Amino acid sequence: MSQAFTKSMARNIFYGGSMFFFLLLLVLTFDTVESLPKTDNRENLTEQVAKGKHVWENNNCIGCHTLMGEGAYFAPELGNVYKRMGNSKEAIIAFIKYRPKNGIPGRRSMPQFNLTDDELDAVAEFLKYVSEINNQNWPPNIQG
Amino acid sequence: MTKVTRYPPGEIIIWLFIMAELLVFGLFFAAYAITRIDNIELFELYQQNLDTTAALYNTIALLSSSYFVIRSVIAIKADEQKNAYRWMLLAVVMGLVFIVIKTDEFAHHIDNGITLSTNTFYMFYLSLAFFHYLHVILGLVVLGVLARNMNKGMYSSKENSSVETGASYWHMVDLVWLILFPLVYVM
Amino acid sequence: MKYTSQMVAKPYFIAAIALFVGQILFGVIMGMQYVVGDFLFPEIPFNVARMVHTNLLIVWLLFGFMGAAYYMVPDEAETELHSPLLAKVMFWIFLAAGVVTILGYLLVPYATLAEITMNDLLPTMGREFLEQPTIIKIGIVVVALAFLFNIGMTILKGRKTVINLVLMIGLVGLAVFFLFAFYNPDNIVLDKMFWWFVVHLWVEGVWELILGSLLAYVLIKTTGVDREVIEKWLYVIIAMALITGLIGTGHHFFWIGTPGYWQWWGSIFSALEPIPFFMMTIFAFNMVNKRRRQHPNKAAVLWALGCSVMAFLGAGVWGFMHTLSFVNYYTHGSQITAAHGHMAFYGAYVMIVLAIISYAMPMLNGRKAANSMKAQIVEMWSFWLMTISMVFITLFLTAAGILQVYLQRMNGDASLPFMVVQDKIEIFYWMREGAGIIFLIGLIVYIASFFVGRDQPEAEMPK
Amino acid sequence: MKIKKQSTIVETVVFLLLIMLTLVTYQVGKMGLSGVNISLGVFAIALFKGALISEHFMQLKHASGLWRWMILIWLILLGIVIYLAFTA
Repeated sequence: MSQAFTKSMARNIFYGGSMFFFLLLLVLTFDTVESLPKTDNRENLTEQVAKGKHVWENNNCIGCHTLMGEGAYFAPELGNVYKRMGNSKEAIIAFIKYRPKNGIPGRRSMPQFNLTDDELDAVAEFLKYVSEINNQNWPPNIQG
Repeated sequence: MTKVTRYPPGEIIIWLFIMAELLVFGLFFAAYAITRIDNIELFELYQQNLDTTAALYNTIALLSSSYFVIRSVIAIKADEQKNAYRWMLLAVVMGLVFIVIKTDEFAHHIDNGITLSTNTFYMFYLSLAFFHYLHVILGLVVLGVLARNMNKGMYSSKENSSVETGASYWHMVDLVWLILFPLVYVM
Repeated sequence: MKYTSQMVAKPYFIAAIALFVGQILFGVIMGMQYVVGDFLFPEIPFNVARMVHTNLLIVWLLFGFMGAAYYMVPDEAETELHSPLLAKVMFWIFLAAGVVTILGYLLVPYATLAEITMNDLLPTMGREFLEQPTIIKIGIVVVALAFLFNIGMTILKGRKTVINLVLMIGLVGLAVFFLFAFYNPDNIVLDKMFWWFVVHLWVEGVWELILGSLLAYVLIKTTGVDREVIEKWLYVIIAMALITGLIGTGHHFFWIGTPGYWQWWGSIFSALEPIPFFMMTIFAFNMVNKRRRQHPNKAAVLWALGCSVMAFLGAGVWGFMHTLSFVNYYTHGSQITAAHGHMAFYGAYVMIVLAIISYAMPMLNGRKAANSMKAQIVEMWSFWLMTISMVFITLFLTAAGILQVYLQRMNGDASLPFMVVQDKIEIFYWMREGAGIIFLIGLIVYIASFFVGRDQPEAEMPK
Repeated sequence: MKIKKQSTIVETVVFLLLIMLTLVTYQVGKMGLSGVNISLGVFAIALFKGALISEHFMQLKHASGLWRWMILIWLILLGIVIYLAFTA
């Protein structure tokens, strides 16, 4: 059989193939970054939203919740929580603000983070902003 | 009588890759056709914006290129190294013709502000055409290396497995285009 | 063991196993919090436990990779390590950074940790798996660079084998893609998108190169199959891994605000991602069947074979199950994702590190090739305990996930809220916790295997 | 077992046939003919061209068993999918 498949052939396929698909990934990434303004709701990305994202990060919210489906699966999805709470920033703020310090006996409870009023507003503003990102209509329904 | 398995030409691994590639393209074609069911008007409308004549030239370019590759393979098997080299060069030239025409088409789309996100039809058309375009470039690199090696006299009637391997891949690139052309431009 | 500098691998392996224990302990705690919501609240809230669980996993796997590299690279390159001292220094720096980080998570609130590490100067914290303070991230880069330098110099001055080369490409890729961890724009869509350049291009990209390289090394050593054959397989497997995995990144770009075309690109290419794992299974079994000699270290062979199978099941089959965009629309971010994550990490990366530890440890402890039969039998018991309980963890989480998806996502207007659904699927979380405890027992048995039969002679080559 | 040599004449004829069929496809497109039957006809031509490539250019007619059929099967499956999608 003449089909002696050589190691150098295999090596060429590895280098050629990976370069090929890496370039393709770069091209697609470039296109995506170019077209993001259409979907990522950046016209509403205010100072307060940016601040809210830092509050979100500095309290490790992603350690329990998902945001657009990514994160931990211990607590509800928050990408659409603004809509779930009846398009109300106040409802979000009140929920975070009045978490009992020692939890709820036997049940999961969100910790009391002692956020300032400004931080509360910022994180609510951030969640409102996220809920208005066009993410291909995910989640399937309001329950997230 | 013992049954002898006759393998396709070239290295066997390339056929596994060809099948993998065809699987990907096949899935893309199927996705195109299935999405078209719910968007027939959209697809037919934007299809008319495509340059069918350019696609015709491209089909002829790729077909000739494939044909020249075959002539090159036949020549090398007859130990006509010089001829094999010339045919291979011609094949590369025809491949470059394809690249030039296709690049021009893409440039027109970019000028008109058309991207993957313009609409579903363009998403498929650009994805398919660009993915295929990259394959043509890769195939041309392979053919170029083969031509260079032929010029150095590295192949002969006994030693031509690499040539057949590269040729098989190139025919696959051609084959995909033969499906893509009618499906996306004409139908 | 041919080169004395290979000895630096030993502390890396010991640290890896110690941190592995910590990871599992916190896993069991989280499993408990899933069913008894106020367990250890508010001292260790779930998010802290999870951070510790996932960060320990990453850190101990990195310890394992580094130890494996320090053991394997000199052996393959047929030369002493460039600088054993640098390796030892980096070990203590990395360990200290790891321990400080974990203690930071546990002892102060996360927001305070962000404040004292001055996260505001270059905010990188608070993103899944990248929770480490920025200063620690910089430390990781420094350690990685020193490590790459050490390994790279060793490879350069010695014999250049494909296995070493592939490992090096994988490790360089690991370091390069980690740099995306420092990019954290205010735009959440961009943030999420490039976050995957770390996470996806690690576990479904360059880590597979490391996995392939280590697996090939263990197989060469234990089966005696011709190097040419093994290296050829290795090239083809990692080629398929990158060819499918690079564009496969798209399966994370379905629902995060990125354009719709990713649903096609992502679905098609990630649907092919099981191929390299399938090839790896075929490869491992083929090589063991074609073995030219019987290696006395049966446990190492078992880990290697188990790794190839479990990686295929966890990464390949469980990944494929929910990778197509129309399925993922319903399963995204559910317990099905968790099920896949558990089995894939265990099968692909935990088991390969344990395989290389199993292969190398006897030599590092002064044996010729293998532990005593008694120790090996205990180790193989731990293999089955951990592997089978991981299968059950995965199955229970999958069951929970299917119910969750059905009740919460697919019931139209009658779909139930998240917490209501969580209560309804509690039974599966209890069973998962049970399986998790058996996993912990398996891990204890594993550690015990290092201490039993030390005074007994080495296992013999079977006739 | 000696495999018959690739013949220059046969390959040239196949090549010219492929060009002709391509021109036909193009002409159909230019004439603005539409309708499901036209589309399916055009695609049938494309599949036939694919088969020519597989059998002649790729030399699979000399291969045995599944090796010979791998691309033909791909073409047939594709044909079925396209047929179903265009007549749906």
